[in-house]
Amino acid sequence: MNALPCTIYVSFLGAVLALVAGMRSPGTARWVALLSALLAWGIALSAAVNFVPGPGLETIVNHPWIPSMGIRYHLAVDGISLTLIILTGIAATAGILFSWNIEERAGEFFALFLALIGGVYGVFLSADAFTLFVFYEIAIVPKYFLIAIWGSTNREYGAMKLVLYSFAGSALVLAGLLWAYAAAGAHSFGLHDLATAATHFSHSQQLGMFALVFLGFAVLAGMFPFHTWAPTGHVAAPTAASMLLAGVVMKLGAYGCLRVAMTIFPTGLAFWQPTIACLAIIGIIYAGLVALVQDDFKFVIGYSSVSHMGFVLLGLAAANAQAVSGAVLQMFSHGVVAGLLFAVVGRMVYERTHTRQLADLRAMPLHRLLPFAAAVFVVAGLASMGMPGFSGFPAELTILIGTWKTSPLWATFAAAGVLVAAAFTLRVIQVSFFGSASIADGRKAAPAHPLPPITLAEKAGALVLVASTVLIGLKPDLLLDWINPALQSPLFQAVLKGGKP
Amino acid sequence: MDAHPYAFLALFAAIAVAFPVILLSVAQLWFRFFQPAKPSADKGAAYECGVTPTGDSWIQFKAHYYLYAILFLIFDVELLFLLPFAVAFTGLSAGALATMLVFIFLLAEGLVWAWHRGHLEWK
Amino acid sequence: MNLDYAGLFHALRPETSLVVGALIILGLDLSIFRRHTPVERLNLALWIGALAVLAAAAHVWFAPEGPVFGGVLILDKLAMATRLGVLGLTLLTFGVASAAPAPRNPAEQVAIILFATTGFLLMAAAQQLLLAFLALELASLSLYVLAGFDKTRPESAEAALKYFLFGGMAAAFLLFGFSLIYGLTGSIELPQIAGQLFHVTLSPLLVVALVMVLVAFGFKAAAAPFHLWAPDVYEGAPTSSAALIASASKLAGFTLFARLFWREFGAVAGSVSSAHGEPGWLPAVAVIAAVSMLIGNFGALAQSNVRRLLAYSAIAHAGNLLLGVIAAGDAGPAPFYYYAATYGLATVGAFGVIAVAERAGPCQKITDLAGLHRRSPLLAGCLAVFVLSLAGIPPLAGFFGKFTVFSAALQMGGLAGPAGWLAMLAIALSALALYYYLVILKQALVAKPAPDAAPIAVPAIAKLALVLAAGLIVLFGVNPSLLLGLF
Amino acid sequence: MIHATLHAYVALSAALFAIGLLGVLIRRNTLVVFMCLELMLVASTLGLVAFSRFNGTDDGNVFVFFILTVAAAEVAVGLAIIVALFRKRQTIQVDELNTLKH
Repeated sequence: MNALPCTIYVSFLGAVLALVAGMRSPGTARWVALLSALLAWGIALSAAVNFVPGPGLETIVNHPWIPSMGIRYHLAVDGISLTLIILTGIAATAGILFSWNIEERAGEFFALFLALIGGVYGVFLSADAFTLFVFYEIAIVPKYFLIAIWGSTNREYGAMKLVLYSFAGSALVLAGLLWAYAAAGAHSFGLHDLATAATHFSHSQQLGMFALVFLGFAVLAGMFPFHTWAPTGHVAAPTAASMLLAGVVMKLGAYGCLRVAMTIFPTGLAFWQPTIACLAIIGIIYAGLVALVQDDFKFVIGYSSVSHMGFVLLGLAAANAQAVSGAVLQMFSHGVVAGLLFAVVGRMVYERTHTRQLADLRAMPLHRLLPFAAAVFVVAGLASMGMPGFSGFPAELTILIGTWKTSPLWATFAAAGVLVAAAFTLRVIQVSFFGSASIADGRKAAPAHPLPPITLAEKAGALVLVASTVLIGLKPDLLLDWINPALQSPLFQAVLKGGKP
Repeated sequence: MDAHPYAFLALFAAIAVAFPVILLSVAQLWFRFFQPAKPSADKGAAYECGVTPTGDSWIQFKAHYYLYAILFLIFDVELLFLLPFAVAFTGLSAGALATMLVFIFLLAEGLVWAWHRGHLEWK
Repeated sequence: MNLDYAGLFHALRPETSLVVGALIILGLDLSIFRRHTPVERLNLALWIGALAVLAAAAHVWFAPEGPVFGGVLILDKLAMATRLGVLGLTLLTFGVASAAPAPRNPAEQVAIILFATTGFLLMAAAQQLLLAFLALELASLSLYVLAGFDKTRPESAEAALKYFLFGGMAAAFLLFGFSLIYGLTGSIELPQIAGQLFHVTLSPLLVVALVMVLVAFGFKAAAAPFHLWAPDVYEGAPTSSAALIASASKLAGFTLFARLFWREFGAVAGSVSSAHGEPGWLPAVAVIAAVSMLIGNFGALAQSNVRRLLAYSAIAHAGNLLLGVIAAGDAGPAPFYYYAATYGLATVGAFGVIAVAERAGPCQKITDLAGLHRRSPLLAGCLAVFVLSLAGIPPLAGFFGKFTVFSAALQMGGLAGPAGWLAMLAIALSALALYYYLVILKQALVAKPAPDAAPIAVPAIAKLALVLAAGLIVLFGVNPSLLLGLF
Repeated sequence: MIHATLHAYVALSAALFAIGLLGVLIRRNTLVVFMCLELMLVASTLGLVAFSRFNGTDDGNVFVFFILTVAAAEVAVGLAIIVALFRKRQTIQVDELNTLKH
């Protein structure tokens, strides 16, 4: 168990090494990055193997950091964070495999990539609000450079917008946390201590603090109407970065909402619950409809991940054991699936055809040119539609059932959202891969030269992701057996009780 | 009655004022009636011992002297501290003496520095 | 009071070593080295100056605590910490100066930097109006000269004149305030004044005095609305001078500010912790802080010149520092000291990068930094550290500085009073500030270099100074207790 | 001899200060601005002397000594800067100093 913090240190160390190696050759940097990502993932898996699910956080490291302010370097793990740590390992490894073709400033690319990953591991492991916040912000800044330097369309705008949104969100979080810390007598930033102190806060204080912290994290989770950074950012980002964005970084937001906002201020949750659920549902349906009419392949995926994150937020808002566990499952599922979708669009298709316009793509029979890509994309599409047998199915089903328990109305709307998701996914599959060349009305016809074949690295990355989505789709209990006990901890019990409307 | 002992001062003052006033007014009258003004270029020219002047008489003088002004100022102000020091000299402790010596040393050092930098030579 | 000259000399050893160092520099430069090239003379002067600063630091470290010379000076923890910080920043400024092209008379530059530092050291410990005024003037006069030191550029002289006029006005305000305070209390020793003011109420004359002193410090700290000189001076002055003005003088100035107002006017502080605070100087400072944050941040958004951008960000940071001074009443000086010291580190570093970049061409516009990552990866990396620290990104020191100041302000009564609202405003504006900091980094790290841009060679000393500054920022950010432990 | 009250002295010094400040703000010739700065210093000097007299303590008088010195040093530095600027720009009008954009 005690090895888990090494995921953080390995990633940061790998970042430094990759930077140094990049000065010699891109190849070395790649291998360094891949090895450190694999090592971190391996550490996480080995920790998962002998992980004993139980209620409450299991402290790993806990020693004073800034004694004069009662700040401790406190790392702990429970089923929920372990789930997301595994997800991070998967996404990081796949992301590096899919950015194998990066030649320009490769060392810096992988250094920033691994720094981001290290920050993410840190957030999922922190049990102290200050520690969590520090890692959270460490994960923000690399995104700007990843997108602005290696991104594609309109990258500087997308990067700036994304980072400013995230930083504004984290400013809200900071404001809320500092307010709570001061109101609690400025003794400790430990999540547990804050939660205990928060029980003495006045009702209005709880509402205000919850609003600040939850909104701050929800911005990063892509909650409507603060989601607009997500599509532009995803589109602008290089493949690996958008895989991380959709796969892991948006989860940071959702995780923060759950781990910090909801557990510390359950009363606030009880008050804001309907608002959040309403926004979540709007997000699901609105983003789905927008995705239905996009012409840019990547925008479709971008909006789809906003829509899927809406399910996560809805599950959190429903705030009963089943919905929340479903939300966590959905975080995992969407992380894998979105990564897969972005990998196909950004790396397999765009890097070869150099277009993302659906109109152009429909003109070229991609299912014949890139059969592997087509197969993978179909799998990913089915998974994200929530087809049984893939991870999306148990996740969204659990969320819907759980939400029904809280409010049948919400569940109904969300179900409508599932249909929309199915619609735009099928459309994009059909148009992009199975459009026949006959409709080539003067558009960019099928490329004369055969497209370069799918590389080994891409195949490996795709297989990792497909395997995990299928595995969880067939056996969701693997994760649920970790998640559900974690929800028995006093903190979450408070949430689930306070969450009852 | 005997005059105030200082009355003659007032008398002198009155004469001292009156004398130039009278002369100037007489000159004014003379100028008014017998010598109307006939200005000309030669008359208006600056007097250069008979030589015809060249260039503008409003030339700029070099500002080098301002260094002297500054140095003088500094050493002038030094007096401000030296005087009380000299007055209270007999009653001063060794520490006060040392402090004062440091002060004088710093000033002297400044002078030496300016001297070596050649700020005292008129260029 | 019995005048203990031995104790005085003993306590003034740091200042003495600085002055002696300066004299040695001047003497050697006039006698032995007058035939050498300016670069050699500059390096020699810098080395001697560095030795003097190190000697001073050693003296500061081993100095005994307590009042000196009948309470004219007070050597407490704040004084010691500030003195160490100032000396460190001066060392880094030497590094910046070594990177900049050597001026016509380098020895004088280093000597004047040392004199300014002497002034800072005295400011850090002054506990008497007269000494405070003299220290402030020693520092300010030296800084005026430094601002105008580059005789080849008219901008430099112009910056010096503007700085001088504003600074002179500030000095006059300060003096008038002091004279009124002396008239009101009959003493110029801070403790006695505090004792006197403890009985009096807020009389009109006292209000005038407070306003005068406040205005003066507003000028010195470049807090809005008294900030007008800052952008011009940062733009026009030689880089090393700008670095010193932006870092060490800020630190010493804010220490003096806090000491003066809390030790002297503590009784008439008023309160900003509740919605209907009592009148006093705290509300006034709060207003100045808010205005500075707003003007600084929004002004910085409009800048295309990197130095002016740094100047406006300095105004914004001055606002945060004033917030720290406000909070110092309850939380002690540690938060704003940490903020000022780490801010100084980052600023000196940023100016150091600019100074090195200027060796390969002008570095005024932000676009002059374009493609820095190609021209010198080291510079680009260091600049990223400094700028991100200014922006307040963990794990860099700037983040924890903001964090501790804001939390200290929020502990003055939560959101019940102006202090809390001010902290919230500052947090919101720091999110805005990230934009213009990223604009700099976008040029340095993302943009392609101009076709004619040559690679930049970083001199060894400058490299050392920059890496040292960056390392310290990371170190203090990861382990803030290193600085907080000084208190 | 005349016995002026403390208020008279304070009023006078305040007036001098105000005049100096006004001059600094409205005059355009650097040298005049400069003199007005000195006037502001002198104003506070007068205040200090008066207070010292009426408080019966000597601190004010001592303060004045140092103020005079500082003023002299300020003159030195200020003149040097003005001369240096004049050599570059051939003007000492404040509103012509616009190399640095605002």
